[in-house]
Amino acid sequence: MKINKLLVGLMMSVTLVAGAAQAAELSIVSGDTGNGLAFLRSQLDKFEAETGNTVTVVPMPSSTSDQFGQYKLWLAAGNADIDVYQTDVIWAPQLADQFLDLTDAAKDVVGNHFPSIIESQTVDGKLVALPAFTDAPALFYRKDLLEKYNKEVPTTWAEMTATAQEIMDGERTAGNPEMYGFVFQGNAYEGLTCNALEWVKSFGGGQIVEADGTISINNPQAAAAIDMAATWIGTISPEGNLAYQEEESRGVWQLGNSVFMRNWPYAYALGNSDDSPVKGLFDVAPLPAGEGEGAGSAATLGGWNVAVSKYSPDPEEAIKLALFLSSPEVQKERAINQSNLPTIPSLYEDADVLAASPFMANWKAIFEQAVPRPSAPTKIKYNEVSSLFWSAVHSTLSGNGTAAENLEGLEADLADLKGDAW
Amino acid sequence: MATDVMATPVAATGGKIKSELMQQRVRAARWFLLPMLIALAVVAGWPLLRSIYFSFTDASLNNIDGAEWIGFGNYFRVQQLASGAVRYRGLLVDADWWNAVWNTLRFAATSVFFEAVLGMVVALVLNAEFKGRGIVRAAILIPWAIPTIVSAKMWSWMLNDQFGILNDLGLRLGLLSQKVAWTATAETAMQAVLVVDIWKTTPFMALLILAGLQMVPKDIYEAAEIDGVHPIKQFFRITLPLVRPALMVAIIFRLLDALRIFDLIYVLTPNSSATKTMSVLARENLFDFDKFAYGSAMSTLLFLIIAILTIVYIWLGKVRFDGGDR
Amino acid sequence: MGATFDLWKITKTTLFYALVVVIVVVSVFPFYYAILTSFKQGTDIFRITYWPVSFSLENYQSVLSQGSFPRNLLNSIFIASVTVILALFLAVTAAFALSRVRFRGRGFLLMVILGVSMFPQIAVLSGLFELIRALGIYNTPWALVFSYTIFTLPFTVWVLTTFMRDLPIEIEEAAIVDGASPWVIITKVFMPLMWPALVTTGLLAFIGAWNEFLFALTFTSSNDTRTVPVAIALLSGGSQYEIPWGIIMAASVIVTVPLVALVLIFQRKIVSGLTAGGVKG
Amino acid sequence: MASIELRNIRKAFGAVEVIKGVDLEVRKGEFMVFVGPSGCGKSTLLRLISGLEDITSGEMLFDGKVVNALAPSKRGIAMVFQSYALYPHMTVYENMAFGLTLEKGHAKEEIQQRVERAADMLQIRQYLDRLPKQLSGGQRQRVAIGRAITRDPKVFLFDEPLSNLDAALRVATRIEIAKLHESMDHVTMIYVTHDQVEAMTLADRICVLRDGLVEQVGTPMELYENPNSVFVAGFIGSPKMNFISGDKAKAYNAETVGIRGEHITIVPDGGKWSGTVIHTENLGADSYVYLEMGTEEPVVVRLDGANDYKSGDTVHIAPMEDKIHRFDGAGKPIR
Repeated sequence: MKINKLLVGLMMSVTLVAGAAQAAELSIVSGDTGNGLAFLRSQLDKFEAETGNTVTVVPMPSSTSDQFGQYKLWLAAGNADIDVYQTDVIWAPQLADQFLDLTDAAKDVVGNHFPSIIESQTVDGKLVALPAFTDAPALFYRKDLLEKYNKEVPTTWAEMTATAQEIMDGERTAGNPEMYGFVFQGNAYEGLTCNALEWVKSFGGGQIVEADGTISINNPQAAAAIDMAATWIGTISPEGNLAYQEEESRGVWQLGNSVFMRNWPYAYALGNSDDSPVKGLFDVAPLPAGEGEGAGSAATLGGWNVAVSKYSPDPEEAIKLALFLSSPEVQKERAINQSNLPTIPSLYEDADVLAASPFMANWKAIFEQAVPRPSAPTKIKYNEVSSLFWSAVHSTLSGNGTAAENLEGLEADLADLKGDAW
Repeated sequence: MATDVMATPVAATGGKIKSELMQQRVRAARWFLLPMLIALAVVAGWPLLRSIYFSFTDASLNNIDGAEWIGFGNYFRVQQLASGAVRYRGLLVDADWWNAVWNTLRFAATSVFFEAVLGMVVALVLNAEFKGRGIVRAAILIPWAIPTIVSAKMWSWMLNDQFGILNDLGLRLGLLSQKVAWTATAETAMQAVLVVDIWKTTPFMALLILAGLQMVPKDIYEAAEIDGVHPIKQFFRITLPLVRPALMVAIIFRLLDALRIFDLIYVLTPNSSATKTMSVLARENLFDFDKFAYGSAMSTLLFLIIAILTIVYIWLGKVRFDGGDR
Repeated sequence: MGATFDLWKITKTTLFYALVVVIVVVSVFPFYYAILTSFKQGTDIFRITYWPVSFSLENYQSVLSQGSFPRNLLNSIFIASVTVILALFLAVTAAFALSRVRFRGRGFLLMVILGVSMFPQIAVLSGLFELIRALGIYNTPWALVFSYTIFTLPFTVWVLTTFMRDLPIEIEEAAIVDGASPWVIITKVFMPLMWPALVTTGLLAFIGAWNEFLFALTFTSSNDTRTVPVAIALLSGGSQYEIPWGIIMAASVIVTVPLVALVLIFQRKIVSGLTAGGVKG
Repeated sequence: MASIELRNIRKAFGAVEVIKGVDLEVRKGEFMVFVGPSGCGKSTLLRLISGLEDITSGEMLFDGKVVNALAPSKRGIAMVFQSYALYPHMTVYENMAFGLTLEKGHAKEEIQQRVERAADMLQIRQYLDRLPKQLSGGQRQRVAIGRAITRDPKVFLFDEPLSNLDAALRVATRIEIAKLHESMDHVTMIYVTHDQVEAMTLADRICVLRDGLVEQVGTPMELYENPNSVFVAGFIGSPKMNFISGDKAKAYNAETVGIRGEHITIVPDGGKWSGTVIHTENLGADSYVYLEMGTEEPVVVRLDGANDYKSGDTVHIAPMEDKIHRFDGAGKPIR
């Protein structure tokens, strides 16, 4: 089997890629999980068949923070064992020095992708990584409950709060003491940065640090947004929400114990799995908007990319692999198989994609409101900025000070961190 | 011992005449120690010195080789602002760091204290004769045998506010009036971490204390019994002093572990400032934030703090560690 | 008087057994709950039960088929065993030198060895990584054997030194008079006396190496060289944010059972090993 | 067979000098006993001879050859320890054969022969397959001695070998050792004890040590009859010699006079001294009477057979004048 594959590969490399270097042995590191890993492997098999190279997958724990630490260490030590890295959308500026510039290699295809995503992966004119898929959260809501209480899908946070409260009270009286109105990701971690950025942005409170590097977070709209979120804790959201990451929120939601949830598309497929109590009872909508000037729905931009290590012994083949993984073919497969959002606009109208993942039609609208985290302007200091931000928000949510107080402190800390320039 | 001079290990005692025996033994000792020392020097000494070195540089993970010497800047420096105001920067005036130091000390002191006390209780129980002692002894060792990363996950599952069994149990037994988000709130996060750590390491402590207990001759208790010494007095007057050496060494190793605590907190409550310890903060700076040198300074300071505490402990507890002469 | 005394005695016995029961329940319950969870499937996992309601081995099947878990188990066994054997070998000889031969700086040396256990593992990570790459053992079991020495060796040296210090001096002197060299004293006289101690320290070191996560994650980069704790961390659900509790619990049970078995087999030795310090002639 | 000569041997542990310049000759085939109170340095001296402890200064010669730095195993010695120091994990046979197996050039048969011969001498042949823990204390001590015999040493060293045994066994083993010495008269034996009875009964010559110095060396009878100091006089003999100072001593032109209990008779009246009975001990064959007569310790009188003196009786006693030892202010005898 293996020999067979090798032979085929060799033939291919001779016939198809005539003139190219000899078959390379590449490895790609990936924090992908379960099915995702299997999918990656299936795509790599195709790549192997096409190019004659062999590709090994080095799986990593799914914790992005674990991955980031390892990658940094490996790259710092000039690890030549890994050629291609799968990177989170926010890592590009922090790891830019260690990755190859893909501008030339990708000049023919960059135009196919959403410009905002390409922009997020470009650091000082250098294209650090190619997008593999994107991600944006949405408001999950219970169709059945909204219907029962005769409510519209909320478009503002205030509406959502009111609706959540009413349905929660109603359901509790009706005999489900476990019922809550809204669950989100409130643990002190990167996920809270995403959530809070959405609130702030939807209230017209800026993006923490603006594209030009100015620290904008200390403003009344941002404070209003976070104060509003603080009122949820212990009312429509459980106290424990302060420790929730994605899975904990999904746990509550999927048991049917919450009216609304803020989560990523993965929860859509799982919520509709056969043993799910909420199967077929929910739908998704763009996250609600805030109030005040510049208010509107906002969704934090997520997603994953592929980058090539500058220590790769075989950069040319490695770049080919990166291009392959971001190609429309693979992205289409990914959208069908994995429900991952493509980074190529045309795929959202693709019949096959919509047939397999009908909800994607909804997400295009969500994606259009996507807001990037301030990783580009803050460069290598992004993680610390994010940590300071989520700490300030978490304090506010926990009742340690008002948003205004905490944001004022945050501004000072950020200014300190920024120094002369990011 | 009826010998007139305390028996001493046969060894060179600084005499002028180096006997063949002493020479042979000292030579053998040298060869015996060499492989271990080489192993330790390579595996620990070198990385350790590098860390200490980096703490005096401006190294970053992106630029390790280009690190430049900046002296004590990572620890303390004075910054003159454009406005003329003076600011103090560096690890020694970093509030987060001292918060982590405080967390670590609090954690170490509390956990080791409870582990010692509970370990003593468990050891006393296991030292008593009763049916099924073997099974009980095996049962208490289970927590100790479970990998930390696994037990951390297990407990984070049990401590979960919605589908955690502890809340459910507490509600059913009427101990709790509502579900508590153990790892979420600042007040309970540390308690949660402590509970898990104590649960996990008490067996280890109990085992070492049990070993000490079993060395206490039975007739001492019989004599005390006849003299009508109250059991509580027996414990403080007889048991505790006799178990003390074993207890002290057990505490040393636990203390070292507790002061470096990392994985449990990293899995259970990674970002809560109420539980962030020195190791967790050092990791964050070393890898997550681009402050390799600053993180190295934290590691170095952590090392110093542990070293000082250990020395103080050894000194206060009069722990014999140099081999004694018996 | 007699009646109250009996009452007191009965209360005392009852309280004692109650204490025993509490200790056992507290110790075992989390493990029991993990086993319970590992038999559950899908949304059932989020429902609290105290007794087994469903019984499905699916989680176990997926653990053993996902990635290369059996291979990781073997890796762990190999690495932990080699680490322990190496540490014990180095520690026994070193402990002899430290406990039985008096030389200048002995106390200092013991302190230095203890000092090694004071340095946070996080801090030596990058230095060790470079070293391991320089030695060319990156991504091999030897990288882990090598790096685990940092925590197994100080521990084994210290504990064995304590044990050896307690061996009666006259037995050694008898051997010296019999013409035994230090090496013969260690191998022929001390080791047979110390084997309970060796088992105890060996087991403690084994568990340390078996449970280690950070080094194992950093110094390996393929499924075939990874160890079990890393493999557990790599276990994953269908998608990025999904945490497969059932599978993780199943894996945890699989990983813990050998250790529990090991502890059960050696538990008598563990206790007697620690008490056998005073070997009487 | 070896003679041992110590020349100005000193031993210090750190700043503490334990042996302060010992000159001593142990003759070939001699049974020498080191005796003295706790802390006198007798065990240290034995360990210096064994080579387990190295000497700080001075010279040690075996058969005229300097062995200052020679390893114990090359000195041709064997040692019997107070705690027996048997290897707990080896059978009696293995214990006894261990030394020989470590020496090169002994065939298996030869080792077996030598072990069995030693076992026969000590009547422990039936225990050869047992482990030490399966033996009684006395049997263990015999094994320890057997282990020493097997090595066929030139010098036999005993470090308080009987002090862990009960009284009856102690006597029996003492006789055993005495017999051993007789049957191995070519072997030099050095024996350390704090029990002067063992010293008197076993020794060819006794070396009394005090504070790291030799107080007196001589045959048991020499020491008994002509002690070189108050210390030796008080140490050798049982019951302890009575010392009387003050006016009664002045009468003899001495600072202190010493007289053994067996050299005092009780006379009806007109005795030299008198005192009040404070205690009597009847041992059957003989008996002791303790008298209060103004001395530091009560004066003991040894009588043949039983007696019926009661506490409170006043008795007159007469020392045998030729058995009186006179000592000067420095504790040295006046002759």
